[in-house]
Amino acid sequence: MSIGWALVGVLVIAGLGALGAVATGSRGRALVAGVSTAGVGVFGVLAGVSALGGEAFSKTIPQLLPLSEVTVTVDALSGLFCALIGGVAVIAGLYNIGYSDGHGSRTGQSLLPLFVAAMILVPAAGNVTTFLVLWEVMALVSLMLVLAEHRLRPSVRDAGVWYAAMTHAGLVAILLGLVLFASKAGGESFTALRDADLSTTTRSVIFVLVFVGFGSKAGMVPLHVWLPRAHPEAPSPVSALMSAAMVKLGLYGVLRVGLDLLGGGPRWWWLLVLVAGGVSALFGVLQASVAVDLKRLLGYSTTENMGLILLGVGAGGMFAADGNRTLGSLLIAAGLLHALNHAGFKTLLFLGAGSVLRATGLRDLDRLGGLVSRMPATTALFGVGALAAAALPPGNGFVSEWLLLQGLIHGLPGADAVVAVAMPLAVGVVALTAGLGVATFVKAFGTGFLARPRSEEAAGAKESPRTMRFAMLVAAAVCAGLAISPASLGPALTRVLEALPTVRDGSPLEGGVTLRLTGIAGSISPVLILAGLFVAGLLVVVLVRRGLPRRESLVWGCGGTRLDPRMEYTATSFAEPLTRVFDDVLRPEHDVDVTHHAESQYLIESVRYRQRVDDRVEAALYPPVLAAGNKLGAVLSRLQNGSVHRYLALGLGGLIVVLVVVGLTA
Amino acid sequence: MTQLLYLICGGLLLSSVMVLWRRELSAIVRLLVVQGVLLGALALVLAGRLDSVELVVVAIGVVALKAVLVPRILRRVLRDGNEARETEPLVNVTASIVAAAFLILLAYAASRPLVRLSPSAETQAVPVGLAMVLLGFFVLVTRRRALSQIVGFLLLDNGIAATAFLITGGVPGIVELAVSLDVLLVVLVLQVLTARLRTTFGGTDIDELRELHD
Amino acid sequence: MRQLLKKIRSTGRVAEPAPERAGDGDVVLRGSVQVRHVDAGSCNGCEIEIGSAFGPVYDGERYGARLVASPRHADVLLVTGPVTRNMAEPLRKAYDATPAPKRVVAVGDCARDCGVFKGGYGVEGAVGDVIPVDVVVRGCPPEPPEIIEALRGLTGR
Amino acid sequence: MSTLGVVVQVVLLIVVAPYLVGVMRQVRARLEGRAGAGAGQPWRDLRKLFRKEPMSPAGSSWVFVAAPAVLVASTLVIAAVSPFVATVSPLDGVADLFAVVALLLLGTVALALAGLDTGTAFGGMGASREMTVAALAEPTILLAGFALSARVGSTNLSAIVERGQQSPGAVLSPATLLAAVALAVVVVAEAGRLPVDNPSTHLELTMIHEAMVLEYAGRDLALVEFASALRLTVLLGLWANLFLPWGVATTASAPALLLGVVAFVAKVAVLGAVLAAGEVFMAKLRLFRVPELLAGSFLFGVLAVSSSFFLA
Repeated sequence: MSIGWALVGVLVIAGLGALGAVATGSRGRALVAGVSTAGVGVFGVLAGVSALGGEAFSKTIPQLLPLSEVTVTVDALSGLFCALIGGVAVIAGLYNIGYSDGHGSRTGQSLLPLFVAAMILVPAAGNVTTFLVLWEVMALVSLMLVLAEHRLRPSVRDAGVWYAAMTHAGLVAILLGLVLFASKAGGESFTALRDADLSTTTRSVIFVLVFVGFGSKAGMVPLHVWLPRAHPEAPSPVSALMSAAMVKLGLYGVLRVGLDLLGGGPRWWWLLVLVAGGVSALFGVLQASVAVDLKRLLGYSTTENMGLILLGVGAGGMFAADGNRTLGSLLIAAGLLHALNHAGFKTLLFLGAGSVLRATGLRDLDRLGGLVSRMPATTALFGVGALAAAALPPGNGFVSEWLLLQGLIHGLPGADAVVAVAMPLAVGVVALTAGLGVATFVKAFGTGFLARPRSEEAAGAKESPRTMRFAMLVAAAVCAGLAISPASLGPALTRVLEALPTVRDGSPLEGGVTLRLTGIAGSISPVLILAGLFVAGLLVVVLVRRGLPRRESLVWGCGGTRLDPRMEYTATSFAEPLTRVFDDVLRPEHDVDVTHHAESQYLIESVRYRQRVDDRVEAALYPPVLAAGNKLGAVLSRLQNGSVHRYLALGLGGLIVVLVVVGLTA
Repeated sequence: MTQLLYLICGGLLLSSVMVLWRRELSAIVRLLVVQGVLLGALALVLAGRLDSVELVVVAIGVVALKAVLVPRILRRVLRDGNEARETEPLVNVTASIVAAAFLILLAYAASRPLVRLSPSAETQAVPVGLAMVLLGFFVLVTRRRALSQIVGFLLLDNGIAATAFLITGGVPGIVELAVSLDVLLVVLVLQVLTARLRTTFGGTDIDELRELHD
Repeated sequence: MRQLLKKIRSTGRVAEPAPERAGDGDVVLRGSVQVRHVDAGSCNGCEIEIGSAFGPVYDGERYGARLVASPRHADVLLVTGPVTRNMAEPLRKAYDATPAPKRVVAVGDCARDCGVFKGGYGVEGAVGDVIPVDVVVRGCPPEPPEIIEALRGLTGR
Repeated sequence: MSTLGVVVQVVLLIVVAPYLVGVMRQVRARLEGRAGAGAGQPWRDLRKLFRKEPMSPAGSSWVFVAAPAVLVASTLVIAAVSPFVATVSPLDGVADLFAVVALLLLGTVALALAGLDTGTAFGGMGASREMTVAALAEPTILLAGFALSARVGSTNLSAIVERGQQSPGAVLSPATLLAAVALAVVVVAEAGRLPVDNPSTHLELTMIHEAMVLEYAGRDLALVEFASALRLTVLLGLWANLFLPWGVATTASAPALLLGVVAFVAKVAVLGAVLAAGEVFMAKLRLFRVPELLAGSFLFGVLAVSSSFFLA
């Protein structure tokens, strides 16, 4: 099918699905919304796959928007992101059928297909106006989806305000950057931007503005504050869509504008990206490793993974700027592969967290546990996702982190001092991130699903309906496919890199069973690792099967009374050593309340211990900004006194100023 | 000979980092002794390489001052005071060591132009001296006890001396330089003695000196 | 460090030569016995002897016996003292927590028949009244060689 | 023939691993003035444990049952692919330094999950501590690997070992020496030896590795103990061959393999004895000083990388 028809399919099904969801009653609504979302996703995947297969598409529809035309251009880079978003949407749509069954709100359900359609179309945009309009549509629809459950929990509103503010601040930065770009280039189509001849200063200003904007969408520190709030509060299919798909559009923007439209640029741009990525990765994983809210943990893990991706892209851009295309293309390919892998496992994990939330009403790891016997399928599938997210073999996250490390390590020979300082630190950051990531997901899986339940809600959990399990199974299968055969993505990644003129350099990786890098020595075989583990495991099981049968016995409690579930290690206690090690960075707040007996102050009635780990970046940076905003608001509010004449006068004044400026500059 | 030079420089760097890792002030003083001896050995090796008798004299002076005299004074201060450990540095030890890694990288990167200017065995080792200076500063900034402050100064001074040895080699001015720096040092040691007066504050936590401001 | 080295050199080997072993041992565990010690209400006399049985002089470890931290890891429960009311249930639990094949060694006269505590109001009974006992070591307290002899009977070394 | 090399290597490691633990205990016993149980004692322990009944605590799941098998399997894969006896292996694509590190971590994770799955406070405590140490050791391993591979241009273990054999002088370069120190600290931490963890402690509150396995019994425990012996052997063997690459067979001929076997056994035995003797002089570090030790090794890793660049 051609890309054009697939995109039409996206729009048509999204429209029909939205109307259908509005029209149906609460019983069938989730089904309609879910199926149409999945349908939109299927068409997105189709469009993306044909673009990755080498097909190109470009179409201009004049006068669809006021003062501008709509241009749709799909190349391999767009195709990758269309396919990624489409894939996530198929799974999230299927999941939604069971998840929102009977209680999905009309707005929330009808907007779901529209959200997906907007996301799929953003990378297909071919000029500035189209891009910005679609970007804004996506932002608004996602905002409404975040707010879908605001009647149930007041915290949703807070998250919504943060998300709205941050996403629009980001939009302003992108808007400024792209409008400046278009005005200097003398045309707003991407082709015109690509051919524009701009001064380095202008280009740098554009890049920094755009990077800030896209960075906030990608959840980059310090613009990440919306992410750990909005992702937990949104309904789980929406969380999955936002965390696995939407944040990737920030990456798309950086690649499209930085490497394609601006055509590379000086080295410090990419050093900036690298540093921002490294800081985000470390900060994200540190917060995730001490988080006790399962969905918040996953949100911070998104910041971490986007950080790793940006670190790869930054290092790749840096090498490309130095003229080392082999490493440049390898590192950017590593970033893209990690983006795909992250989309796979993060979808799975958010859906798993959604199933837990639906079954128990809990996101608090400290109160979960024991789900392995109550929700065996969900537990196993979440385990697959956690393995991938921890970047351990045979999960899919391992391969892309391996690629990233290979790229970083091979940068040293022939490097100058900047690279020689940056690369070891980058390797250290990636390694610490990987190590803490493992601890994070051992905590999430071990305290959330294993052992005995720590609360009545967890004890009463029931396995999720079949459609939800099926959707998660699909996600797990995608992860497994990516894990086993990353080399098969080689041709597609090569085509994507061809869309980026400054890093274009043949195919970065090849091979079948063994993944080999081109240009530098390095090979790995995920299949052989998996097979080796399987054979060795089988050998062990067969060899030791003889002997006495297994016996179940009470947990050894040193002979004392039966161990209470309250004596189990919780997520907080699991993370305690890490909290202590990194207390200079995390600054946890401890609260110990000791209640004494009324009769004697020497006898203690109860001890209460609370620990809170707040986001320190947020606490340090945002209150001053908010305070300044409040002050400004207070000043501006003096302008409004309700008098119509005052408003008219302001309007007149504004008009005069604009005219004067136009008159002076023309 | 070159290997020996590198070995000594490695030892200097290692002992500087160990100052960050150890908490017992007596162990830190012992490390300073080691450093003094290594610095003397450095001067001696350079004397051998450059056939300079003056450097031999300097070496003897350095060992006498840095490995014998100053540590003795420090030990006396330690014995009279009641603080045997650097209990709570402003930056914890783990972070200090990671910061040290960064500072050393910085020293290497920053002194690259210098190394490229005249790539000899001595200049190759200059980053070590610079790193010691940075680490000394770091100790000054992050440690609370008055004695740790002196240790920081000494580290700084050792770093300057090492750099001077490595860069200027056999220039006679080195003697002057070394002496002048050590005069500074003696002044600082006297400051330690006055620090005992500050026991009126109940300790030598120099953050307490802020109170004098009011 | 130098001091310690000097001491190691001057001390040399303090373990006494292994005495001849009398009779054949239990063949189930063959050469390796992990021991979990349970104090079921002892006066701590036996504990001191057990401690020195695994000290350098008698060195119980050379016969393949080793003290472990959990009954799950153990083959042998080394029980001392008359079983008090409070310790009867924990002792049963410890026995249950030990994987089969397992052996119980009752160490000391109290463990055998409650000794001087017989009839005490807090005493539940001898070890044999609570869990099945395989080997009894007599004495109040038994000397380390006797304890080791019992363990050697189990390790067969 | 190269397949024979792999088989020889795996069988050798399986046989040698418990003996290595035995030798280390024996060295320690002698230094403490005891007679010791003999180097074969760990094998006797294992033989007995394999015949005992396995037990599952109530409320635990398949994770608890599967973890020992995963632990052993992941270590066996490392034993098969890394260049211990010979650098020629049909599994060349897996013999990557990062893959080996990740497989080690996989085993650690399996055991940590099992520790959490028991639902006891000690199991959780051990898991939490083990993961903290593993997470903090990770940067050092990768940086030291970076320093080693920078010289060779590849992270393939066989390539690093072969390069080491070709240019013996490079083994004494500052980068390699610093990397050796950094990795030695990490090997001690990962193998759970003093001063990071005390393998023979009976006091639960000081345990790291032992606390996770307190609930295992019978053949499960046998697998766990065997795996920890195998991991120790693998770690010491890797360290030995990365920094002292002599004797490793580069062809799959029988004499070369024989020499490789002898060299490997000798190297590992000596390293084990040195480690055990060193432990006599050491006390366990407080848990919260372990990060300082690991930060120190991280520093060495950074220095190794920068000296491989700046002093090149």
